[in-house]
Amino acid sequence: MEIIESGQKELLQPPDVEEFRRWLRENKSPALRDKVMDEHEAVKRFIKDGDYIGVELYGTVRCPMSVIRELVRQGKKHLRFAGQGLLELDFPLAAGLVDAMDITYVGYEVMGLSHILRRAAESGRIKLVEWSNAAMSWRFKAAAMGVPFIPVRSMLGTDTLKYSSAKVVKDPFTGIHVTLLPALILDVGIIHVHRADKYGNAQIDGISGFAFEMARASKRLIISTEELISTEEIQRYPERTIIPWFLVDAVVVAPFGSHPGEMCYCYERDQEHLVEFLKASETEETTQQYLQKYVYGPKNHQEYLDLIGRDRLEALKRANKGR
Amino acid sequence: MEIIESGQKELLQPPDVEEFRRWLRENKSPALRDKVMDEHEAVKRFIKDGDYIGVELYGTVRCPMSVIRELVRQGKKHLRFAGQGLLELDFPLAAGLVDAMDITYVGYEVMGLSHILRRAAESGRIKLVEWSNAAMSWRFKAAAMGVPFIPVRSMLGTDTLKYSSAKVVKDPFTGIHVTLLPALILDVGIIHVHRADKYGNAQIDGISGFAFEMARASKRLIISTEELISTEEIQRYPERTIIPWFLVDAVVVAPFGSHPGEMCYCYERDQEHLVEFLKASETEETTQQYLQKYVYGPKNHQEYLDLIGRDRLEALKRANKGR
Amino acid sequence: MSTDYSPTELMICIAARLMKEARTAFIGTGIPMLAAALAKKLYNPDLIAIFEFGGIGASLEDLPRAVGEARTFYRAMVATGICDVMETAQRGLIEYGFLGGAQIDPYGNLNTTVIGPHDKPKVRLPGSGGANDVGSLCWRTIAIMKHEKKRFVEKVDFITTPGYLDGPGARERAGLPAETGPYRVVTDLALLGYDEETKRMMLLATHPGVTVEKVLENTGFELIIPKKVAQNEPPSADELRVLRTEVDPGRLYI
Amino acid sequence: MSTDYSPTELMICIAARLMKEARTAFIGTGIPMLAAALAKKLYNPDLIAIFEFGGIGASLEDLPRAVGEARTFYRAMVATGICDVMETAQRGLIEYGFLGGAQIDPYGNLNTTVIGPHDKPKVRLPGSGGANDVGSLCWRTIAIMKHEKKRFVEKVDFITTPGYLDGPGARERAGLPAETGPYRVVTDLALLGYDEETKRMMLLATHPGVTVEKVLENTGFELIIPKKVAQNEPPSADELRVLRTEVDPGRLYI
Repeated sequence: MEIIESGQKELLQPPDVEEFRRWLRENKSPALRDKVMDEHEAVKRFIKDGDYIGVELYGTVRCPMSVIRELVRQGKKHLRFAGQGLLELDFPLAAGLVDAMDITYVGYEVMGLSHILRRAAESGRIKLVEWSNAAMSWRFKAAAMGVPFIPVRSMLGTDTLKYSSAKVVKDPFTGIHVTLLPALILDVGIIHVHRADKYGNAQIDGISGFAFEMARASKRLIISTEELISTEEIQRYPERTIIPWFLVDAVVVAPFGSHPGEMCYCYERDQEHLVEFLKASETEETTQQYLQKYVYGPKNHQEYLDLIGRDRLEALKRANKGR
Repeated sequence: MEIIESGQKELLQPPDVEEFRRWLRENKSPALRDKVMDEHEAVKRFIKDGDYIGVELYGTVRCPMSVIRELVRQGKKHLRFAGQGLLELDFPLAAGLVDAMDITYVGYEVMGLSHILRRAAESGRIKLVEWSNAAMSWRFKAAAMGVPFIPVRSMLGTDTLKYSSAKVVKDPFTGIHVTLLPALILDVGIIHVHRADKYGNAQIDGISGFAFEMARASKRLIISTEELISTEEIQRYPERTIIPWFLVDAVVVAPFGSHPGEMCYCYERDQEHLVEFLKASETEETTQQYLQKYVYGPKNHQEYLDLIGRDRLEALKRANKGR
Repeated sequence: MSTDYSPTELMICIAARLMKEARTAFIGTGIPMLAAALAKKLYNPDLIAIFEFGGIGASLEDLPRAVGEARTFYRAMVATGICDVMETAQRGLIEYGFLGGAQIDPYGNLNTTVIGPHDKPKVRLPGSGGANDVGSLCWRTIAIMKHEKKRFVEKVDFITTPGYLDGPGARERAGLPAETGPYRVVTDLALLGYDEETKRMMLLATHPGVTVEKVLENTGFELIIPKKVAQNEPPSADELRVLRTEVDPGRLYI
Repeated sequence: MSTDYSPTELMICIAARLMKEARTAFIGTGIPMLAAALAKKLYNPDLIAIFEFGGIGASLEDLPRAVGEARTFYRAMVATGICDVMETAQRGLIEYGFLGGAQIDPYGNLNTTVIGPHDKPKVRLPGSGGANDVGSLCWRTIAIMKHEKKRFVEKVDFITTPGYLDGPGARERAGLPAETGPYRVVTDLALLGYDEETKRMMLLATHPGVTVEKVLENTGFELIIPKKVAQNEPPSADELRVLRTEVDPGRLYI
């Protein structure tokens, strides 16, 4: 298999599956420990300056916002991110905490571009390596499989490939060209779920995005959950456990944890708040004011929810139509 | 990526993902058609002489036996099989319908070897290509992904690899050697599930073996199901649909379809019948007598169940402890 | 027929008509969503809408606000994940894909990454998202674009998503699945396609009141003009009624 | 201590004692299942039993009859599929794996495929099953074997599952994960391990009443005999009681 083409950008995180194996062996324990802790402790213990972080979400859906706000509050520095997201990337970018991203999409769909990404990228402040959405999920899948790469038929022939760190080879079985995507092993993964038990066994309702793959691609894994349930309930429907306890380091109970995003079958997104944020994000100054008010101001998730207001949150819940 | 080693056995089924794409485009329809039919019609319409067939199961669990008995009854010839199984492979082997297998395991765990496989292999009547269990599932996974191969870290250094059609290459990212498994695209997949609607949307309780991957690796797909449920029920829990309708060609309603195997949360395996079969399988003559009595004799699944007897089946149900 | 409609409404109707025979379509937020919902209601109830993060076969009775939210799988038969959906496309089971972009070139290559050089861009756009995958893996892609000279350019600043790359055979040579590629472009001025031989963009039909000259004036590259250019029908009364009262009664998008 | 026990019961107890510190173990049908259940009850309640077709963390309060049946995930926290389980092993999260075989060689390579040539075998065995994967991907493997000269051979007819292949460094050179490989062999005569330097099999301890000579007589290759060979304790009264009354009260396996 000769190499036909190599993306010219550096690998932000090496796909070293041997090191991943050793790390997991030395640091992960399958013991049934109670891992429930608040977001302050979770971020303090499991996120370090310089970490490469992944956040699982799609659009404004199932975003682990309570953990992200705490990450910004604690000012973890020189972070690198798997770049697929909205506020959960814009907040750390705006706070100046991000050095580089493997980017696929940072923006607001029909609501427009990310002003914060624009300022960061156009000033040359951050390093960006390009990928597609599927490519990023497939890179997690490769890491989850424990192999250094995965072959796909995307990105071929484009600048997306040229500005990535993928490689193109000739398949030795059929002779077609395929893209080899390097595994993406995260220092920390952050995922918000519908429910979990105290050990970290987690269930997700509706679509599951790339939660399955990302959980398995993470060295350290922080789960935030709308609801804490009993282990008996987990054991009754073991086929619903999408993230098993032995992958999880922290379980943060965070009702309305996705706010201002939504949670399917639970509550709608807070469109008004999103518009307020997007407006604020237009200038550096108003962005910092927003962060001051909603991120640095409240000292934890409960204070944030108090600031948003119970009535408003209940209204978002009522607006949802359930199954 | 230079090729370090190539398994010396031929590919029984080429991993031609381009042909797979074209075939699916021309032959598969996502239209919502009622696909409920009996096993006679399903086998007649969707299995042809010479086909490469996969059967999803593990041990005596969730085996699509009603479809397999019909396949033997109709005497489809020159078949090739993905070889992981017990009775569902032994029946066609004993009936002389199988030319070749990609084999990983044909046997009865603690109950012993397959006498039927022994006679077929030791006489040189069938061609066998070697793989591991995970390798076979990963080959389905590659086909399900629509890529010609998948890299893994199994089979390296062994005769299992030497007598397979896998290849070993040097990973261009880390330099380690990895096995490339060719995608395994099935002409026909056969899967037994707990419940499905008339379009073929299927749910499985408990562990799911390699159903997800095999369903997606199949050109034609026959589902047999313990129970037919409404599409409304499917729509209520769309995250439980492990096999979506657009992959499915036939839905065969087959209560106790796994007999003499078991169905988790439903009924236990029929140990007595298994022992009867294993005893019979010891000689060619008694094997044919068994087939005569239990396969060729009853003209359909209902007659087979009548032969086994309602009381016995109900006892297997009562023996199961549910969730 | 009605003359009281917006350019967006017209684009939705044109896109919906392209879905008359479609079996499966990859749907993004905005116009594609409305076009799919309209097509399902008027022309093609069997159309299967697929959303990249896992929703397959949603009713689209309520318009989703985003590609991952609950309405993308409300009353759907499958709620899965992005890998499964993208692999379904990679296996060739998704027929149509919708795309947008800041720039498009004569071969249908699209840019949603940067205006200017990659490392010091004039405008940093969101990036590929699922666009590159949709453009690589679906059989036919339909681009929805504002028709402006600065958007229809001879060479895009960055090929985010593959069209026909640099011409006939280029996709296959690059390793992309055979027989795939750009199919139509729906703009606020016209419906465009691609010349079979050269794989370059070709005018198919202009919108009501739009001349070929106007299309040419707003296109920054040499556009193939066939001998016979059709006229698109304006939205019918039926289309507008269903669009306004059933597809988007809350006027979320129109 | 008890003298009234079967060779199988002794093997189960020896294997269970090896699980005292184990966190995760890949379990096959038969002796490994009983050993894991016994270890969980007596020594190591936190031991996580993993079954290849998807059961993770079963209680093992009811003995499974097969690797895929409901008792492999009865009261488990996870019921997934074979790919997920094998990938968990590939990522290095499964510590111990149990293996059996018709033949084993001094490097712990195992044969469960054929006796005789592959294409015209004297005996066709079941094939690899999950054995090759377990032997490739787990950190440490424990083989459970009947101790016979025809089974302990200098060269197996077919390497189904990798041990140390042909010696030190061979696994790594082949591409297998670093620091993995055979750890112990439990037979009806003895407990064996591997010499760290040569990676060849080494006697560690003989069973009650078994001499070193008897082990050598039943081994078809040159076995390393260290200066000090320990004696295995027979099953304790506690072990036998729990094994017989709690682990396998129905005497399915013992």
